[in-house]
Amino acid sequence: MSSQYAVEMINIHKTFPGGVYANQGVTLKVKRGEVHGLLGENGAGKTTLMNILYGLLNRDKGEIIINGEHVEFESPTDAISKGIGMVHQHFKLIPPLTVVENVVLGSEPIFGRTFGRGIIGKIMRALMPIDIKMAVEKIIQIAEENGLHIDPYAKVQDLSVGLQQRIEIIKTLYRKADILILDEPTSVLTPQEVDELFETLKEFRKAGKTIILITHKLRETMALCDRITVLRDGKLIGTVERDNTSPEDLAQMMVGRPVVFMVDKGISSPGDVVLKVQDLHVKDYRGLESVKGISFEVKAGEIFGVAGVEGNGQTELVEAITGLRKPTDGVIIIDEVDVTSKSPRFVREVGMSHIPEDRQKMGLILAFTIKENLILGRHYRPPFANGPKNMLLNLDRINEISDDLVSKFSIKTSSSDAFAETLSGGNQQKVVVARELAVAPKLIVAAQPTRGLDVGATEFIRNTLIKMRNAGSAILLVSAELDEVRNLSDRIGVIYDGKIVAIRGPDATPEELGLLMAGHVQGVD
Amino acid sequence: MASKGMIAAIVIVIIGVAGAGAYLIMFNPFGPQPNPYTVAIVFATGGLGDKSFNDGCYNGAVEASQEFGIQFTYSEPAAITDYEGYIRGYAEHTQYIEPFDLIISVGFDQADALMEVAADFPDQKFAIVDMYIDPTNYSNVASLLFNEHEGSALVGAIAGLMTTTDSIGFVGGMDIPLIHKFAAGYVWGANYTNPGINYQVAYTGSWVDTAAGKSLADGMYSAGVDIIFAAAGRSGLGVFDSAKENNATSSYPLWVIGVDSPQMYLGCADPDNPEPPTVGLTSMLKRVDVAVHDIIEDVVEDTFSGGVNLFTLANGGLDYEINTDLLTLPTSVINAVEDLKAAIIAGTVTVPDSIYWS
Amino acid sequence: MNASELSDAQKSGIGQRIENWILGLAKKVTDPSYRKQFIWSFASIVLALLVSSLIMLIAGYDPGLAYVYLAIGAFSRMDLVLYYATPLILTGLSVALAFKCGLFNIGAEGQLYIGSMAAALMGYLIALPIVIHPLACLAIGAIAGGLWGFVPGLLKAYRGAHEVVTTMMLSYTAILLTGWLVSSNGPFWDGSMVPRTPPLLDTALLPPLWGYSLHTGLILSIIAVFAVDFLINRTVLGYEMRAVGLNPDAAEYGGINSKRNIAIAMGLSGGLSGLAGSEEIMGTYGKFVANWSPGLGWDGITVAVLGNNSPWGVLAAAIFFGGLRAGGNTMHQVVGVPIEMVSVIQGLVVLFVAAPRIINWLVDNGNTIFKSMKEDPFEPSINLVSSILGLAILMLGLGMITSLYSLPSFTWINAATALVYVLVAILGVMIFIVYWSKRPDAGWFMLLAAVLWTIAGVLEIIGAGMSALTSFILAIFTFVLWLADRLIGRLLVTKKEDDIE
Amino acid sequence: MMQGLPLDLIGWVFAVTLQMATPLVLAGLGGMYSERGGVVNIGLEGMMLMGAFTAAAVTYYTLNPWLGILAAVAAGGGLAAVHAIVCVKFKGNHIVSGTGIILFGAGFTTLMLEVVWHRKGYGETITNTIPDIVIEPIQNIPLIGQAFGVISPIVIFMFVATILSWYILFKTPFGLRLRAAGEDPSTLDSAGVSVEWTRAIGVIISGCLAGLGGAYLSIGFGSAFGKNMTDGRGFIALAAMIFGNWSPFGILIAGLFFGFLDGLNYAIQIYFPALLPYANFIAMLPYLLVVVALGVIRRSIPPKGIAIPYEKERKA
Repeated sequence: MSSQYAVEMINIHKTFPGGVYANQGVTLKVKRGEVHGLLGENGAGKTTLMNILYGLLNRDKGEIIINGEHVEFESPTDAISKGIGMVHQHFKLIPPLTVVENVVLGSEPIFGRTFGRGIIGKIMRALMPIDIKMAVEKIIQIAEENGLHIDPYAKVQDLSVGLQQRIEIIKTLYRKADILILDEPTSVLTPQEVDELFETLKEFRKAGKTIILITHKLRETMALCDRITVLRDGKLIGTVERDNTSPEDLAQMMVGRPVVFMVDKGISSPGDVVLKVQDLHVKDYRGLESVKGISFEVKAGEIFGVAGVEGNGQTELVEAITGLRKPTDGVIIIDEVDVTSKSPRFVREVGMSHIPEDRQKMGLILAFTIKENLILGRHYRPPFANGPKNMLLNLDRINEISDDLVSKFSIKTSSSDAFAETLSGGNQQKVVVARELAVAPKLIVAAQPTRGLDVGATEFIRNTLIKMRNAGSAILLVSAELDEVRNLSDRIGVIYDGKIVAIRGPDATPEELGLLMAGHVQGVD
Repeated sequence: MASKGMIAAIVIVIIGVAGAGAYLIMFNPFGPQPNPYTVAIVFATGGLGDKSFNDGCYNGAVEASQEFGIQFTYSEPAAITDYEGYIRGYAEHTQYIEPFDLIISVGFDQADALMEVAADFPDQKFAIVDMYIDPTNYSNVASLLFNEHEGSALVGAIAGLMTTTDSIGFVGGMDIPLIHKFAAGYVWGANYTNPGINYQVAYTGSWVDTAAGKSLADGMYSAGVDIIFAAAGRSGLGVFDSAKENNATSSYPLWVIGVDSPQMYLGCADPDNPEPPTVGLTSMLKRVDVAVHDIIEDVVEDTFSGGVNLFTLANGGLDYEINTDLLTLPTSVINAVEDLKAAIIAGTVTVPDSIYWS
Repeated sequence: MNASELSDAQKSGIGQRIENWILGLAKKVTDPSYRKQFIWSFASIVLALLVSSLIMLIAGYDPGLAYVYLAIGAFSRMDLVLYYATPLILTGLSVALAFKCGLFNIGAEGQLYIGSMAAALMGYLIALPIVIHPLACLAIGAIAGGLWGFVPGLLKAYRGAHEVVTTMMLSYTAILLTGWLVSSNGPFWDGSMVPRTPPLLDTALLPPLWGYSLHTGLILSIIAVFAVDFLINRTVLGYEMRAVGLNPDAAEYGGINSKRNIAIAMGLSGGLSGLAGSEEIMGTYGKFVANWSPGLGWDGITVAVLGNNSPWGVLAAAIFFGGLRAGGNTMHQVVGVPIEMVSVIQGLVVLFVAAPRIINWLVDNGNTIFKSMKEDPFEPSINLVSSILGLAILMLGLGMITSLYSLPSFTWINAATALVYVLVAILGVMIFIVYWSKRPDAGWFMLLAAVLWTIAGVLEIIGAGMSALTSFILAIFTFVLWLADRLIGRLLVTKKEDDIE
Repeated sequence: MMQGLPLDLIGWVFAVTLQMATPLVLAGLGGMYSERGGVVNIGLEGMMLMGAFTAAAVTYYTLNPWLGILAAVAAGGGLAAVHAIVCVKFKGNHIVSGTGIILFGAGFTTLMLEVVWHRKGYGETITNTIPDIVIEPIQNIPLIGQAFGVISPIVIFMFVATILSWYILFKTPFGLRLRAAGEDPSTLDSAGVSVEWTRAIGVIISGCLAGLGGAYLSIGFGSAFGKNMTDGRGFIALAAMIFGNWSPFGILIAGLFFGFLDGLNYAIQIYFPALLPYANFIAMLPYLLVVVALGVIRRSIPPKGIAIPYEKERKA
């Protein structure tokens, strides 16, 4: 143990196929037993750097030293054997499997002993029965020691997001990790759950574990971290002691310029009711009721924000309003037209536009060109279609309009004939936004509109939304980013367990909203 | 990337062209050459290996080639659409200086293709096995036809006499009229020597599925049948397998009757070194080999004429197999069958050629 | 094309439109990605032919002669090539269209049978005037095939029944059903020895086009290529189908009824197969014969995947297959190579097409080897020579096995020798891979090969004793290469140490 | 003309069911290993042919059917390894590769058939086929005596393989990893297990089992290799796998069901001659039944990550 550092990553370079620089000469040194914050905007290369450390990605250049020892990680197995564990932002869990199965995957305990080394031993190990009982005992023991209670036999798909994160942490502990990497662990948690998590992490620190926390949230960094490394655009900006810095300094390091936290959106002037939702009940894909009687209204010219921890029914609510999922009960009225249980096309015809939460899964067809993506949803009617019964595509008009949109929304691409998958995340989202907002919709349903975008794109999209509001559109904004909801919305509805538990004005404090999001409903209604 | 691919492509082209060029200079395969072959055969789809029909033609050609010192070539089309291409290819004698003396089409389904080509090459001699082509329009085509039902009647008669359970079976390849001819003669023959005999008829639905043939035969044997006539191409080989296996546990002997070629040896434990005992009782011999041999002989001796060459019991084109090395049938049975044969040849009895029961 | 040209095009009518279309096509052809696709396809064919020649060597045929006649057969009989391609274009389009909508229509064969049966019935039962009659037959065939595809489409869309199972089962159903309909017990039998319908009326036949077998169906097939291209790229329906195929969630989100599109796509796909069947019956057979199709529907899958599911790719692939068939017939007839060789070549082409990265891998590694040869000629040369030796070992190993075929009887020595040959052949491949990709741990493979060749040589002396000399020479050669490799390694290590000091 | 006891009839139908189901179940189980791991394997037909041919050839040369079986397993696995290299290593399109495997398998075996036996279309009869096991006590039990009294070891292995597959898939580390590779390869990757190897091994096992299924046709149940002797069974096996919902016992049941339909078809032909004119028509009905059943009963849910090549170096 020659070095005081648990992790040293020196001069790491990484370029993705296609020439995207993710890391350029990044150096990260993490002391043993500290909580080290890795701070940066989305797309700054934090996750890539950690994936390299975890052996998921190969680096192009640079050295990695773990506990003073030079290492070459071929795969996560090597990293795990050196005591590194990682909790990914998108959980690496397999929904149809049980908690135990997910935890032991890759390092399964087996009955009996195996003989033979090398390949024979490997084969033997792979074919002995898994000792599920032992694994369960161990999981329960880990859970009790760390206060992470969980039912080992439950299927992951039946568990809440918070519990799923718990499984991820148990997974790393199960593998006896003493260097823990957590990638954006708080984005799916309520403020209270965040506090619990931080308590757990502090316990870990006391127990001598090293923790690397990837985040773009200054508050968390300041609350928990001992030292902080800031990345921007794949480059190292600097490493600072928490006690020698301030949120403002960190923000400037992160973004490269002073950040205005509030958007100046002006005063709203609400008009007629555009969206009316009454006593809505929706079941999720498993058949469990996840929207349990929601009622609210959105007026023209206002932004109604839905705040809440993910998995409390927002997805199903949005799907029901946009026609993607049939509600079991309740009424949805858009612009005085009953759209309950109608097809997405019908709802769109009424004047709804939808920015979906997952642009790659829903908003875009990645193997389509930008042009083709820009007409999705309105491809079947003029001006995009012509000929008898509008059966043909009007390619000339499509070219014109899409070129126009590309320049208007400053989508960075070589041509509108390029495939959507060649675009960066921000430009992909711009394509979605351009398409959805180009037609002056009466109602805009925007779900997580800025997720995973860099600062520029985020600002652009937020400003566009406000512009639309001022132009008289009604906007339903669903976001997991509390700050975003607070900054943009004229009214905020807090959703918890499938119900709107409270509606507040934009001046509500984060603390109050946080409590509401956690289901602590005091003096409401 | 594209340029890299380009370079690779160019290199590959150069290597390919150089190789081909070197090869051409060394061997000079182009240009018409003398035709070493006298006869060309276009086999039926399914090709060689059925151990009966196509193989019989092949054997006939081999015999003729040895006897008359000629050579023959052949092709095995994969589909009906290929027939015309092959026949025409031989008729045009591509790459050869001299034409073929005779082109033989094997199988009923080649008729259409053969007629097309025969009309275009009136000087080329053709023969077709198993199909009638009108000689008034196509005087250059000889049709080699068989009265399969007559031969089937003989083996049916043997089956009728040899059965111990009074129950016989027939396994056909496909439920088609040609196979009905076999079935009809067989059942008629069995009824002739053993009136009121029980019979079962089934089809594998495939010419190549030995497993289906075997399963079907298993079923018949377990239902009390003790003699099965298998006219199912390669599927029929499964019947032999079944008989061999079931014979080991059966209280009475089980038999198979082969088809087209002598197949009794297939009933031996090791068909490549046939030794008794065998489960092959006899075989219905459709002497396509004789037919092919004779037509080649006609060509060699310049006595070829178009029109129908009908092969019957009378002229030895059909028969039943006797292989005393493997199995000796009782004299009474042989006598009865010979009597029937004489009667059919004399025309005193007529064998039906399509299903007459049910 | 600049803006003013574009507006001109809009002003003046159809002529300009066609010109625009041609310009667009030219742009597509010169597009680098298309060019890359072309190079990949070409390289796949060349590689497949190389591997095939290896297999021909094992089987004891002369690959050179075979390829010469393959080429002669294909190029001298273009009519035959197109004749074989005619139905394949349609079945290929059928499978490709379903693929475009994310569906795997494995039952094109059945749709083909049903379509051809319907067309045949229309052709001989109903008398219609010339021109109208063939059109009516084609229409009814397409509709029948379309229905046969539409049903699995409906089941997939509304019941979630996997289309691979349903189309395949319906395919067997169709073959057996049509077989029964024309059997001697069925209603449409012509009374002959063959299970078939009476011949079609002359008015219903497709007139011949060129050569003796090519018929007007070819024109129809090519029209179908244009039509499918138009459908996929220029119509709302095509747009929706592609959207459903590429991302059903996004399609749903965009207001596209994916169920409807799935059903329609399967119906259209079935219709194209039905058309293929009708065309064959009306142009070639003149009557419906039970089991007439030589697997046109199955080949349609191969054609579609080889053509990358694009209509023009399907056209090219179908013609390529037609060429292989026609050339293969000549090859079989003249050289005596069994017609199955064509199937082997097709299989290998498709395998190489499946993974363009194989070609990338070969090219990239070759490039690095040649490039580094400039800097330091010794080590890359060893790699190059070793790679080539690996291939030689592979070929010799496989070739040696053939020498055992002719041996009269089985002995354990010979079996062991055969096993060693197989192992050595596998090792040859591995040596090639290892050296071609310049893996650092390559040396031991060479040593192992040397040992195996020695064992093979000894076994040959004990056993048949025919080709022992070759084995020993190869053993020595591989051993020397191993030594050279080790030596370089040693040299490099010492050199590095020198540098450090 | 009804002959034999109905019991015998049913017993024989059971026997046929087993015989016809064995290659289907073995190949279907094979397909399951591949698809559970996320690799579509429509090349089963080619691998079965390869197995059938190799088994016959090796048995022919060595006179030892067990060596033949081993070789068949190796050959099927070898062809599957090609599929694995194309699909897993080089991220090729699974269906394209599978199509190539089928074409190659069919062509290559027919070609080599001629080389080995110097004949066309059909090889020499193999005299040393896998001997059936005779179990005296079972033989006399009605109904099942015919099916299980004299039974091929491969048929027994079919049942063993089903149970073993269930055990491997759901009880062992390898099975867990394989399922993970099929559902969500990135999770498996981050758990430190090589997705490529896991998938490749799944594909190779699939080829081994398909090869064994083919060997049953040529030296287990039958006694020679003929060209295209699998006669489309690889595709039916694929259907059985989907019909059985990618689970071992489901595949066993589906395979037995398909085998039973064959048996029923033969039984009707033999025992109900009055229906003989409708033989083809009746043979068609089972296939139609499967379509109806699929339409009515349940939807097929394949593993989520199927047919998607796993690219490690993708920007998260």
